[in-house]
Amino acid sequence: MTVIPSIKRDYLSKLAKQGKRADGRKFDEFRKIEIETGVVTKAEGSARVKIGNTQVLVGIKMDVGEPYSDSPESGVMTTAAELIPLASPDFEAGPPRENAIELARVVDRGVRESEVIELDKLCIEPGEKVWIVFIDIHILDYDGNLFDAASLATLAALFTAKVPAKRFELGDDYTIPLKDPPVSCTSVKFNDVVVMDPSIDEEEIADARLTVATDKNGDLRAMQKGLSGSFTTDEIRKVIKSSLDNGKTIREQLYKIIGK
Amino acid sequence: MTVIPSIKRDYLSKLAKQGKRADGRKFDEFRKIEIETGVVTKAEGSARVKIGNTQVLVGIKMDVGEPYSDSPESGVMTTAAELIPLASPDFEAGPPRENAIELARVVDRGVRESEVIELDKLCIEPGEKVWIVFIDIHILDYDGNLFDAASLATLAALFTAKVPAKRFELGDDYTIPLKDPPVSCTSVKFNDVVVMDPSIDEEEIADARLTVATDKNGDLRAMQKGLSGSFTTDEIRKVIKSSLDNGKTIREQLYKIIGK
Amino acid sequence: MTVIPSIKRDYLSKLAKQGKRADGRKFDEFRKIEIETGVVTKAEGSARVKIGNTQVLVGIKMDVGEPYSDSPESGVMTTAAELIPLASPDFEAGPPRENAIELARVVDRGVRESEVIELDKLCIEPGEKVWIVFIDIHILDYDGNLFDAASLATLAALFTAKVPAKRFELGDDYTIPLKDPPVSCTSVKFNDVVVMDPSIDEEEIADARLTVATDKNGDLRAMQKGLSGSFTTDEIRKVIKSSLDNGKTIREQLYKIIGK
Amino acid sequence: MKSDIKLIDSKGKRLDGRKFDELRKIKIEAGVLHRAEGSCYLEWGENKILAAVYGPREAIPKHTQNPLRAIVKARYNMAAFSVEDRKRPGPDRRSREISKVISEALENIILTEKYPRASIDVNIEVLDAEAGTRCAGLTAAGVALADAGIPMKDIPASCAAGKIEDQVVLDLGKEEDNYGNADLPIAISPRSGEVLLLQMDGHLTEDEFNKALNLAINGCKIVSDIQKKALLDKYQPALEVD
Amino acid sequence: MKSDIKLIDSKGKRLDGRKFDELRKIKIEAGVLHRAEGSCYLEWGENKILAAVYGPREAIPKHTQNPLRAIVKARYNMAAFSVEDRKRPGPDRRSREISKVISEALENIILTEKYPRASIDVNIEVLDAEAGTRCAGLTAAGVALADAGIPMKDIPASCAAGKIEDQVVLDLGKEEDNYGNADLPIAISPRSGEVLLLQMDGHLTEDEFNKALNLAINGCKIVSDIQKKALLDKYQPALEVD
Amino acid sequence: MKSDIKLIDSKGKRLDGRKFDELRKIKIEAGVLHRAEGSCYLEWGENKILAAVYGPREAIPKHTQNPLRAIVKARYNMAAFSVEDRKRPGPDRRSREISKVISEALENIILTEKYPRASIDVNIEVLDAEAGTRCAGLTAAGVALADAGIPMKDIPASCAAGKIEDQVVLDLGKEEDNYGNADLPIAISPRSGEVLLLQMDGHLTEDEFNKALNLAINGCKIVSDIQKKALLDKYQPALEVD
Repeated sequence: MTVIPSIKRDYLSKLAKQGKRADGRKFDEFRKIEIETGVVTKAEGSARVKIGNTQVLVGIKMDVGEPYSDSPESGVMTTAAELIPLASPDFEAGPPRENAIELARVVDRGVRESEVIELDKLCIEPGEKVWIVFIDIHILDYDGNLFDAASLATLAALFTAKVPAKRFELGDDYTIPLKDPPVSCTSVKFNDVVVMDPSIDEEEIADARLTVATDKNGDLRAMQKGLSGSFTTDEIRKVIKSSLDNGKTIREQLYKIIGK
Repeated sequence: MTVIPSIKRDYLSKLAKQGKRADGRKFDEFRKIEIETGVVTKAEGSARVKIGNTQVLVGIKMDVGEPYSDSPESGVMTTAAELIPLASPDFEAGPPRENAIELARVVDRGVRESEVIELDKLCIEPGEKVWIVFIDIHILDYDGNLFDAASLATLAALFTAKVPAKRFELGDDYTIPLKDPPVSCTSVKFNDVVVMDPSIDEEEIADARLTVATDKNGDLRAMQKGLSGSFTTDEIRKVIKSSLDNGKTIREQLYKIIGK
Repeated sequence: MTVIPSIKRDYLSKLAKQGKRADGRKFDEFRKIEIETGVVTKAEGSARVKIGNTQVLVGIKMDVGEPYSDSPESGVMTTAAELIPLASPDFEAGPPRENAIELARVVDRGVRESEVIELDKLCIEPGEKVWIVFIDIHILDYDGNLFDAASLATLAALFTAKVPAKRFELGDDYTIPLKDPPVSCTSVKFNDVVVMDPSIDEEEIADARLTVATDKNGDLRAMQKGLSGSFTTDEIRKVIKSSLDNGKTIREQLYKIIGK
Repeated sequence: MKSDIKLIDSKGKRLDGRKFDELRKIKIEAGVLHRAEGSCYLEWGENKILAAVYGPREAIPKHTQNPLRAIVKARYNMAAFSVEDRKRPGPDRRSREISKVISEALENIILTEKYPRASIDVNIEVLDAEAGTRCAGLTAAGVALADAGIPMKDIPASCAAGKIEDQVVLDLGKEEDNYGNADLPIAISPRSGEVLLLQMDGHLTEDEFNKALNLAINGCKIVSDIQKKALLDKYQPALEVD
Repeated sequence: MKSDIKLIDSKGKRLDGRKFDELRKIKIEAGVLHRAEGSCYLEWGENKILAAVYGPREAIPKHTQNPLRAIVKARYNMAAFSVEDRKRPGPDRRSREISKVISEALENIILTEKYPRASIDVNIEVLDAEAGTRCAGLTAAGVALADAGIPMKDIPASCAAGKIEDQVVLDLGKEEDNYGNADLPIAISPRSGEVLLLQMDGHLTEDEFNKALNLAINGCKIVSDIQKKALLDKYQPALEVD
Repeated sequence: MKSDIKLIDSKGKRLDGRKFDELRKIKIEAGVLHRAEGSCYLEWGENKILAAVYGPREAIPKHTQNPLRAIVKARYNMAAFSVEDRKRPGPDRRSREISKVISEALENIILTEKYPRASIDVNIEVLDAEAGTRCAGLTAAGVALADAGIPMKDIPASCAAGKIEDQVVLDLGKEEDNYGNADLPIAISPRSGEVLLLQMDGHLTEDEFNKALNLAINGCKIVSDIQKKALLDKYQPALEVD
């Protein structure tokens, strides 16, 4: 548990009062996003996403297994995240801690609750055999805003993945049946300023965090507030607005990459 | 590992020399016992037992599973105890430690070795499907003598549980087939005095502990000595006598509650 | 992490310059080896090997289980090593650490890669049921050179083990089908001297370690370099030579014990 | 998951007879445990929850201490027998996430700067679980903290709103949670109205979200009244004697 | 478990030919390991057990230290190959309970107050297991402690009695343990006769219990003599030379 | 495992067209990560590997510190999606052994005595795995260490030789690894030619071993040139500006 870095806080707050951020961005502006797909040969699908210097790699693997007894005609999806020590001097080896668990669960819910993967189309034999989709999130370089990088990389990997039917002698490979995905945008609040796509410095001094996933109709599909600070209802509504705006742009970039 | 609280020891020993205990009880007297059953809706059976301020909740869950290969026609029982940090400032979260393991094993043996549950009547298909009985011991408030509270709550929960046959489409629910149970009574020894149903203060200064489970015929069904102190054979015989006496009273109270 | 015991290093290095070792052995000489088989009744096979004061017990257990999906007609072997705290003041209880893992993996590869166990003859029903061979290495007394003691005890245990077919109602017991085994010899290097079969003192000051397993034809079957020191190619070739020599003698002793 | 269950009837009544803005029955009792420094037993519909508070006490291990304030460690745990299919004891990923968001919400409201290097431990045991255990657990934790005399800016109150059959309703029950369209659990500081916890799963238009947020905030205020009454019930007799 | 096996024949002989008050064959050797400060190899029927003692040495981690006395950490462990169906390596609940009761029994008899802050570690490895490993393990531990020169009030000795076919007998063998009616393992301090360890499973009348306890105490005394002989066998030659 | 695959054709070409002494295609880039103090991305055939270095920094926990030198902690890890059948995340026995031998090889070559009590952490992530990941990982680690400015005696280079169809060849590919007769991964200090890492599985005559060792050492030297070029490519532009 570290003492709050008060010098950093003072500096960034002072800038914020002048309407500025340390890297020159506007409060509601994302850093440059790069999306690259098909980066891992062994994976069924993969994508590397950079948001500024943050870099996340997501790989999709699939296997054949049993369905859950309460949904015998549905495929299964599972999401894991590792904050591997490669990505930051502060990440430690070992089983996932709270932060990695929250990250994996937020990405997982973003995909699961919006039914991005049409799991009912991943049934092979009802009650017996279904496809299992493993989403593995690998953080490579941590410079702030893992939630959005991980969730965007997950979507790009899913949309370019192939069901490896041939390897399992189940016919020809085909793309995973997917619905239109929600895009996640994260903001943080410090000293009563709310900024989108926080850098690592902004994250370090943040009081509160809010992630909002929106779909192409401009509807809300998932939200997660984090950290011990609070938001007023006005702030929440504002964050939603700018998440809708940024979500639209990011969606266009994603569509281009995945050829949609 | 704490230094033995010598002031407490001196005080309680002085009282004991005068034939007294701090809460006014006689050496072989139990605190007030309260038994409440059916306290958890989701459980197949449940009971909360209070002995003085000590409070233990036991829930019974059942499932259908495979029998052990060396007893293909027997149901399976398993007992787990958690000393959750809710119940005492000294309990820590995490996997069960020695004390919780000993508690669970002593309660388990008390039920298993006396064949309280007629496991052979919990067979569904020999070698294939049997009922599994999960006994989960949840300590809510720790003020001494967990062994007796946990074992009494286990009996009360078992005797009011229903086999959830309907949920598993195996006919109508019915009560678990049970035999007459042994009742467990625990004593501790400090400074050569032996007292029944120790309070937490008495436990803290205790040199040795002896738990004796007796049945309605006055026979011995299980014993467990604990702690690093020793007992003379005379002391053991005395503890057995007063365990028989107290066991009889507790059994009557249990029978009343479970309508036997 | 201990400071290198420099006094011990100085003493042993000084001796080495005079061509001597602390216990009077020549550089390429093993301590006395004792092999005893059939020491554990419950095991399918067992052997205790002493090399000097080092003592290792290996037990073989077998069970019937499923084959791996990529080799449906092969039995399965698995090797585990425990550096139990009985054997050394420096061994700790708990899950195996790096040293135990390396030991188990080196012994395992020595058996597996040389195909000592004819796993294809341990198939019962292709794809369904095969024999599983469990090799458990128990270190009893640690006085240097566990690799060779563990690997020799493994061979002696395997060669005197019986497949417990009768217990599993699969016919009569028979010996495990085995090929001629490679024998492992370990050397260490300190202050530019290389010695065979290191004592614990020599191990403690060693810079580098090299284990060489050779077969009866004088061929190499496995090698493992350990520790942070380096070897020149000349040193490696010399170690191979003396591993061949010692391997021959040890093989003869093993053959005598197992009646081959 | 789909279902033929009709979650709201033609008269606007929900499965258990509630109106769209009605909470399930809530019962709160403060100070129910002997050893804990503060405690609370809460029933919310079929949910049964115990919360117990220990501390402020020295945080261990030492490296977890914050030299400027107390750390708040909430531990949300489900009893093995609290759900239909027995749950393996010990924390899973879901309970660890809930423990994290509850810890963060409580850290906001406790005057942690009063207790540097200390730990305030909040144990939440779910004994019987239906929908909404995280809101119920956080609500019970608030009462247990007050019962322990931990200084707070306010007593946090929690409640969810959601959407079923395209209607925004308060406090989803079990069937409503399983077959509904969205769930929005929140917690607020009742005095300031600020939002301490917020999660949302499902599908809401911006407009529906605003409705649901308002409904949930109102729900929190009702919950807050019940919390205060429970604390009064415990301390009133003592006050009257004085 | 039921069985048609006749555990005692008409002449009062048990399956392995023993009388009711007869021990299985016991063989004890002290000082068998090089690295350990004290050690013991013991065969008791088909049980084969090694015990090794390390310490007194500084207890680590530090927070386990007792400023007034040494802590005693017995670790009872079964080798994977010591039982018919291979046991997964590492402690299970059974072995952790046995480790606990053995640690407690040894703590009683070691003069722990001589070594504040120290740890005395007793490792018990079951290499071959039949019935009665906890008594055999504790007996071996006693010899290993004496061999290590750890000051003790007495050398603890352990033995079980039990009931088979309604008769009280000494030292149950494997079949007797599986199909018998009761098992009563104890350990005593032979000099004072005090009971250090006692567990009972099964069904005994009060009268049978008293018989069994006496029988087990007698068994412990025989075991105690074998322990002393093993120690003499090791140290006698040295003494004779002096 | 047997196979009908012909690993070398009549003209001495291997499955992927290589000659017996030819490496797979290797591509190395230094300094690819922002947070790490030194990093390297390496492709070797189908292997894709990232290495990142942190430190020297204070070793924690404290009891792992060496008062005379830095400790080197290499962590070799395979991404779950790097192999055909998904690997469970976290270290297994294989990766822990590889981490150990790589740590030892690096410890030899880093001037650890310059940083007493420090830790130098080398993280090796296998993103895409074919045969030879330990050599590829160690090679990438060497570049990342140089990129981090960690003082070393030399940059370690690694490569394997092996035997397929009774011929000694360099740098086994996937099929060659599966169906070949022997594999000999080594690492050397290119300047001194000393062997830092050596493992061998399979079957080699003494003569074949000598051939394979020479071949592998030559391979290491080629790898070493590619490593140096990658570092030059990164630092040359900076140097030219000066």
